[in-house]
Amino acid sequence: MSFLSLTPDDREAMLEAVGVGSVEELFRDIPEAVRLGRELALDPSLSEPEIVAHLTELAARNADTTRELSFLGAGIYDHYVPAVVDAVLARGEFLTAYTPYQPEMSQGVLQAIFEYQTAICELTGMDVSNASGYDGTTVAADACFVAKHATGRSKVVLCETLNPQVRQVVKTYAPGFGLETVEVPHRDGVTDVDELRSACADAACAVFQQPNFFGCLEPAPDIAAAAGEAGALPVAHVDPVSLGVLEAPGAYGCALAIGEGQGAGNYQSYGGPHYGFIAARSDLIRRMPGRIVGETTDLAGERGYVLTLQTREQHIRREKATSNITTNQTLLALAGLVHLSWLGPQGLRELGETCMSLAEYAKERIDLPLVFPEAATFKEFAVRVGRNAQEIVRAARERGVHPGYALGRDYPGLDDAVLVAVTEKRTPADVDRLAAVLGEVAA
Amino acid sequence: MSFLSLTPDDREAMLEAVGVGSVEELFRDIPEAVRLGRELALDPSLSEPEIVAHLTELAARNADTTRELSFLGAGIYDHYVPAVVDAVLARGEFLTAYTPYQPEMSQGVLQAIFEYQTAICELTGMDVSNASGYDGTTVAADACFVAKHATGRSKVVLCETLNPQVRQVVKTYAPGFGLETVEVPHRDGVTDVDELRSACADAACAVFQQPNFFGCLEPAPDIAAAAGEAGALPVAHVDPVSLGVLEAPGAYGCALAIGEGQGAGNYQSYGGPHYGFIAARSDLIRRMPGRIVGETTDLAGERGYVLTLQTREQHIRREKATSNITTNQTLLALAGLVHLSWLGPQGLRELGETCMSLAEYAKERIDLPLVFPEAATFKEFAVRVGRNAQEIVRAARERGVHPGYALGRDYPGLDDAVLVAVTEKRTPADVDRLAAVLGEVAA
Amino acid sequence: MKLVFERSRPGRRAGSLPRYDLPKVDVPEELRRRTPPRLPEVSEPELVRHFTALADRTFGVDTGFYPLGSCTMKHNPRVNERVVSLPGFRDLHPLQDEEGAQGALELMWRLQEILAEVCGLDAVSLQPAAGSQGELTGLMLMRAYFADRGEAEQRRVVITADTAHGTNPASVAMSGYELRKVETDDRGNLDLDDLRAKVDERTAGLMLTNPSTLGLFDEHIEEVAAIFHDAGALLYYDGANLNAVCGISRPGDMGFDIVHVNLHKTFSQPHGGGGPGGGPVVVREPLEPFLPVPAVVRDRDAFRLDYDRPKSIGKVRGFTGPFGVFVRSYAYIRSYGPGLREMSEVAVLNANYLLAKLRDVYELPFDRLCMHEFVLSARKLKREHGITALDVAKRLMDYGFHPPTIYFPLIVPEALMIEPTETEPKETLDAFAAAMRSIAKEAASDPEVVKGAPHHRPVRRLDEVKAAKRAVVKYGFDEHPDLSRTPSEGEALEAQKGA
Amino acid sequence: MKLVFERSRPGRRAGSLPRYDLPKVDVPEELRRRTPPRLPEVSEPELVRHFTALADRTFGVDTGFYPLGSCTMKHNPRVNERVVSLPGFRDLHPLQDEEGAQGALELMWRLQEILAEVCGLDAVSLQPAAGSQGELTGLMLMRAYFADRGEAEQRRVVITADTAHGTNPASVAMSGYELRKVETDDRGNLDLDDLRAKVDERTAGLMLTNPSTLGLFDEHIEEVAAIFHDAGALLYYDGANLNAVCGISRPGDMGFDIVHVNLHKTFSQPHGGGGPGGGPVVVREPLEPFLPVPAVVRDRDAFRLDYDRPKSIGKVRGFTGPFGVFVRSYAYIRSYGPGLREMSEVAVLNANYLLAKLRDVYELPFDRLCMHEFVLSARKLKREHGITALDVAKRLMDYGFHPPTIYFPLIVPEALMIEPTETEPKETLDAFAAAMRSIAKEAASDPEVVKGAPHHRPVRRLDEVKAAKRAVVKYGFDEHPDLSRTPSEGEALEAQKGA
Ligand SMILES: Cc1ncc(COP(=O)(O)O)c(C=O)c1O
Ligand SMILES: Cc1ncc(COP(=O)(O)O)c(C=O)c1O
Repeated sequence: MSFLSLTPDDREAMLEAVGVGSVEELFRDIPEAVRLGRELALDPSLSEPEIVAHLTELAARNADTTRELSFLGAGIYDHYVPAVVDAVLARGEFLTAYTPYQPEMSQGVLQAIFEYQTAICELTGMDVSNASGYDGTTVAADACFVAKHATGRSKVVLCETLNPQVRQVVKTYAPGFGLETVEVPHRDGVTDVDELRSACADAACAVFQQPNFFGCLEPAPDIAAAAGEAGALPVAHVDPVSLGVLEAPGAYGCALAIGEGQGAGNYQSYGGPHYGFIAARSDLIRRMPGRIVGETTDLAGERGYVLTLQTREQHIRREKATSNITTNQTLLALAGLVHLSWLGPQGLRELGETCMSLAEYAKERIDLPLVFPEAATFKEFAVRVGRNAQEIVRAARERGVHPGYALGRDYPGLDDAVLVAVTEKRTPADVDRLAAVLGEVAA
Repeated sequence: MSFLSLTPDDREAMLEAVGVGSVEELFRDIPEAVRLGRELALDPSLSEPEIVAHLTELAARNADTTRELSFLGAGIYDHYVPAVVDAVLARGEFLTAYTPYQPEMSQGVLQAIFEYQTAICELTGMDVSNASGYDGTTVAADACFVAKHATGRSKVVLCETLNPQVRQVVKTYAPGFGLETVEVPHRDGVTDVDELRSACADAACAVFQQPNFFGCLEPAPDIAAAAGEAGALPVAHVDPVSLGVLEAPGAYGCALAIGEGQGAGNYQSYGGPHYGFIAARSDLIRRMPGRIVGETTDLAGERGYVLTLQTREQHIRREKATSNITTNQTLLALAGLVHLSWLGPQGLRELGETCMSLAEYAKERIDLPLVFPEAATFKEFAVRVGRNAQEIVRAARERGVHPGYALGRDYPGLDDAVLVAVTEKRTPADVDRLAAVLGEVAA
Repeated sequence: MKLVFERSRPGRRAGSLPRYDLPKVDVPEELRRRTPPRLPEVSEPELVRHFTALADRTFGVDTGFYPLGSCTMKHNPRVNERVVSLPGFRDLHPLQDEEGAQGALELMWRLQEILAEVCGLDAVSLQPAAGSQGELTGLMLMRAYFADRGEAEQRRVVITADTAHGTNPASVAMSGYELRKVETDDRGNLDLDDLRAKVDERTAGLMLTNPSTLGLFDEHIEEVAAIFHDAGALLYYDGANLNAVCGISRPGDMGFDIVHVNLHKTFSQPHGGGGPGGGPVVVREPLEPFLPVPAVVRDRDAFRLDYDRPKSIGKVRGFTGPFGVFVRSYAYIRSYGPGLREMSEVAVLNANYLLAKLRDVYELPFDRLCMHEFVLSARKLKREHGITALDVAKRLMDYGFHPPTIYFPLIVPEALMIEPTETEPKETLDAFAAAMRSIAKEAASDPEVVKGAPHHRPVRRLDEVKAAKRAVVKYGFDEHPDLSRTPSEGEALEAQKGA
Repeated sequence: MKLVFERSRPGRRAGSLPRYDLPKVDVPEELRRRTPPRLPEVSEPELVRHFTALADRTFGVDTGFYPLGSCTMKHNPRVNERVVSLPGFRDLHPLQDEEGAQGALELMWRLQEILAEVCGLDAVSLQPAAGSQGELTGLMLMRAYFADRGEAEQRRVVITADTAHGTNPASVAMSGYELRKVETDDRGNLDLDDLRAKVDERTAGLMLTNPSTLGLFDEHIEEVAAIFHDAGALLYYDGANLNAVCGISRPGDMGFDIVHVNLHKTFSQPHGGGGPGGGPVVVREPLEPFLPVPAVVRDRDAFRLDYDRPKSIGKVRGFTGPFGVFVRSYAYIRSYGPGLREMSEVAVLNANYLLAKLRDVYELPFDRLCMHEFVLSARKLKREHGITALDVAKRLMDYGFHPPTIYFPLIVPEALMIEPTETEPKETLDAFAAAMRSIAKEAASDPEVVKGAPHHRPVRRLDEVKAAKRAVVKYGFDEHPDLSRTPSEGEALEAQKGA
């Protein structure tokens, strides 16, 4: 199968117009020595029905959450994606447009991004959001880069309760960005504010997560205050789905709010593509990475939208840009906007409440000790399963239930801990089944 | 969940504007005695995720052709539906438009229907097609009605090899239409032309199927000639998928060509919605049932499309209309147009060839006697399984293969016969598996 | 824009198919296709662009307000499209064994139960493919019922209202009945005197829409029912306007014996540019034996198809009806639950509000509260400014609205039949009212702009007379005529558009 | 048109969620949200209309020709959207046990094998989220490689071409390297003398696009590679233009050591209005130990994630990368198979044909055959008629085309960078050429119409200067400013648009 549109006659006429005798000749500038000179060693072309059959066969070898009752979370969640999200994303105009460099051709997507920015600012209590970052990890690196330039400092403080992958990505970026990272350990599942305060001396920023990786609620206002007092920018890594019930980072003094958008509007999709969001206080606007859409007017005074503040960006500013990002995650961010508009403020609050209630119910029903019994949680919590958690996971999966993420890989002391996540798609009966299975396998 | 858009404030303001005190009052013209006066006894409202969960649970209790290797056909076929078909049908403009009464609002769907009509005429070799009928059964009744008025005769001849459901529908319609039906038996799986010729004396039309219900190729040109000689209109009920390799009914003298469109662009969908097509020679144009789109020009001389020849139709002609049809199957016919455009003439021919080759391969591989060994077939054929075919089907299904349709329900003499259908989605390996399973269960 | 056939170039193609390594089989010479059909030869990129462009030239409910009276152009929830494409529904063969189709059968059975409750009747067949096929089926049921009682020869007449939709008389004729029409009285109800005069022992039944196509509930429906039942006749309910009365008043309780439901109106099957639809029939118990086969029945916990109905009229369509339509409508009804009542209430509130905003500028032939729709007349505009209902409709396009149904029902001159549905927000109703009022002003101040409308659509007003005279109903390839050379013959027809 | 926030009304909603009968849990007082976020309150009907209207105001490849140079705006096959939404892919959690994700892991492994073959290199990481993240990753790999050899302190410089895309220098800066630029010679190749002068023992490597952003293949690529390799440095290939050379010439064979592939360009992941993308990096064997973790590896018949890579740079993104993008690109490549070569051939043929039709009216700075794209200059139009590349771009909109990339690459004044891609039919190329020629005529005959363009889009030319000065980057609800009161400040910027 191919997607070419030229007929044999077309090709001939076109070669003639170009003035060459063959397609081969079009490549005459390529030195002989670097030509391939053989066919690519790839499997033969498949027809469309064969493509579908082959990919269906591959897909069937994955235990997805429609086939297995799953309590996996740890950053990616099986929240319900409304049908309108799929419908909007299937519109070919959105699907097949490029970044809206030519605003008169792209008012729709520009307005959608402007709306997305507004929604993110509303959720987080911030003044400016970009059009999206790659995911919830890279926006953390971005935020640190912003903080470095804003404060002139190069140390970044990462809470140990921050998603391990987020920390890893920041550390990978750090050398190039000229950053050093330090980590603040947790105490009973939440960040020790005093330790954080002292780590923040000379730091550009402190990045914490709310709810944190263990699902626990951090003393976020205290963390923000402690960082701020030390002159470090407080950066909150937040779950958008929680922001109907949890306070907005902007309301307790954060300079930046970032996060993984997946839970709001994106499928799990084995980890991507999703969108990361990054929003900031207005004083940081000219340090923001990536695309930002702004309002303006046209020749006739009518309202319109354009990419703006482009002097921050690589295509104008090149090596002096605030970031190298160009392709971002617009379509996924659009999904986020549609999902959030579908929920509205009331729906978002209900969603948070339902998750909390279900999690609390699960804590009660599961007859295993909590790892952090003191902490309040949102939709996720860790339990001790008595022995190696990976074995427990395997045993539970044999009974048709995936109980959650085995924390041992990231937290060596927690080899016997499973991080259990619920979403509104899990019913109390599902939780009962989890409890029963855990009762069997962790007994 | 509801899809209402009024806020409580709106409702109040609107009631005031209407001048009533309550919603209740809006219904004051309804006599008290015929009011319901209680809540409807329906299950409580479900939220969107619950709707999906509930319907998913129902769907999971169906053995569809993605889960069971199936050779069911008998009028509905598991042909591949190209992804572009889904993409086009998902466009909200097509999905949510009404019949294009106001052409300036609906040029897109009007042009699509005009293109569909052209495609059907090309396939069948006819001069005029309507915008679609309900399905492959009702178009047969329509065709008989056309024939009655065109010939002034009231007898219709149905071949016994015509799909039993089609015959049943014609017979159900017949009393109201003022028609009597007679059936012509088959001999060795195909229509006996001599018997047909004599049955056609005084008949308005003769309806035959090509390939017929048994999958056999009828001597269609001879049938058409025999009917024509007797003054009866030859009506061919054809499989659109076959018309890349089989001759067009128009080329051998048929007055009308009808058929079930499902195989070209529609999913099986447990029997509907699909589209029926009906096309005719130009002399029958003013007797055609249903919508027809015609070309015209606008005020400025530009080309455009409108519903035309409306004086045939119920909304203008009322009890004198050629049919009572209004809502038809436009969206499904659009799917047909997209599918046929995706195939093109070359693809349609290849599709037919592939089906024929696979069917022939299946005949060879299956070690059971053919019911009609003499007849040439297209994509379907009947085999004798030695005992009650329904039991064989059950036994084969237990081994994961649905071998086809048990013919006994429709043809009492064929209690031990299974009608096996292949499409391009079945591979030679699938056929091997069928042969193996039939070998086991019919041994 | 170009036809897909005009984009065709020899040798291009979009589709690809598996090619198995099997011998080619020849079609017998005399049956073999000689000239290939001239289907379009296009690549997938062009195919997608072509149909995207056609969609862009099509106005749907998704595009904007579509108050086409009698058509119930409500929002079509996207979740219904999601569930209908579950493979368990979409890829299910209709001849699958019942044991392998329990989910599908249960869904149909549940939908039947729901429709019986909503209609206040006893038994359901989901088989008919649309409203008009439901009508025909209903009339066949009538006939079978009377035949069973030995009254088939006697009862030859079916009565309809003069406001009836065109399908009603057409169905009567197609089912072999004689048609008789009853007039409308000055409150918009059936004229009882006229009715009494026309009902007799030859009467098989009545076909009625209630609320009527005027959007008015017949205030004497009990008397009407009594007249027919007293004469031994049956009442048929054209369910096109059921959206007005769900959970409020049930056809069965009004006295109707046979009902068809338009799933594509009341229960939100998308109209698809002209279909598909679904026209289940719902009947009182004595009519049940005559329903089409197979029936979907429940035996304890299992569901099955019952073909053993000796009195059945037979089949009106293949299999058990348009199943995909049932999935959508079932999902829709389950979303509302008993809240269907609120759905109808808001439909009626929206209509009355819009009526209140328009009644001082357009004539209201029957001065009552309306139900889910209402009919205005542009007679005054025509008399005073030469602006017809057609002109108003075309001009509405320039304001971004789909026009209402026009020239229907036939008893209202220059009729504008407006059905907003319950899913519209107040702002849209306000904007539409403003447009209608503005057009009424334009009729006086600038009639030419109204007569020349539309001005902002992809085409100007189209010549329907020319289309009918020339009857170019397919592309002619090299011999395709150039109609721009034919002089204009009359533009748009002032005839029913909509419903 | 209205913002979705401007459609909001208190109390309206679209979404509904299950409500379980469980006790409500309180958020601790000090963490509880005080003011709810002002998300839109809209019904589903409005939501659908709103986003339908936004889509209608967006031009995509599905709408028409989109020759945005360097962006490879090819057709996006619909079958890819079908397979990516299979639940086995779409609903798979990234932390699912490897045993429960074998299909996903196999797909990634196969894609890795394919990319290695297409690039002529040895090892792949699919993790980077886009081209620019691929660049950054590649530079991190360079650094890790040299650090491993003890040369990290010594090799501080990365060289780019003066034609380089802005991401190249930005990536260099973000990875902590010093940037040095090499000039282009008069045939559009790297200037070898300049290059030799700039490469020394401090050089870590080169970043190059080949064919370059001028659409020209560097005729001295072997010498270029030798210069770097002789200096102990590495070569990085910016894969943005890989669409020109698939199956024809492989970066590895050209001498490159690290490559990023833009799956959203060459392999048809739809651009989505700005993303998502995929930027896998492909490297020569000595660089493999440094690739991000986890690696997708095959052990006999099973696939697994390997975290045990002690020399790895770490992670650049969550999990294993944008999996949905891999599904689409994998399907795309399997559609072509070895026919990828034909894909590139036709891309180059289409570009050369279009160039042949335009070269007499627009200036061609480097007179050679082009590869998959070419760059013209509107300098003459500007000089003679005051018509800039920006004006040409805006005027093209009125002809129904998306403009090409303009003002890039920077070394060509008034650059028009045109990439038709292989999926366009000849008719479209002809129509576009006719439009470009017509605009060149208009520049002389009617320059005002060109300067005032676009005339037929939903908005006229937009004031980008005002947007930047006022920086209104979110809706302000009751305090939203009215920018129509601010005087115009400069309209559109003559700066890079596209690529
Ligand atoms: C009042 C009335 N009756 C009957 C019908 C026929 O229904 P259908 O279009 O489903 O055949 C319609 C609508 O078209 C109608 O409005
Ligand atoms: C030459 C070139 N290099 C790099 C990039 C960056 O790629 P991406 O947009 O995937 O980050 C682009 C396109 O944007 C490009 O055209």
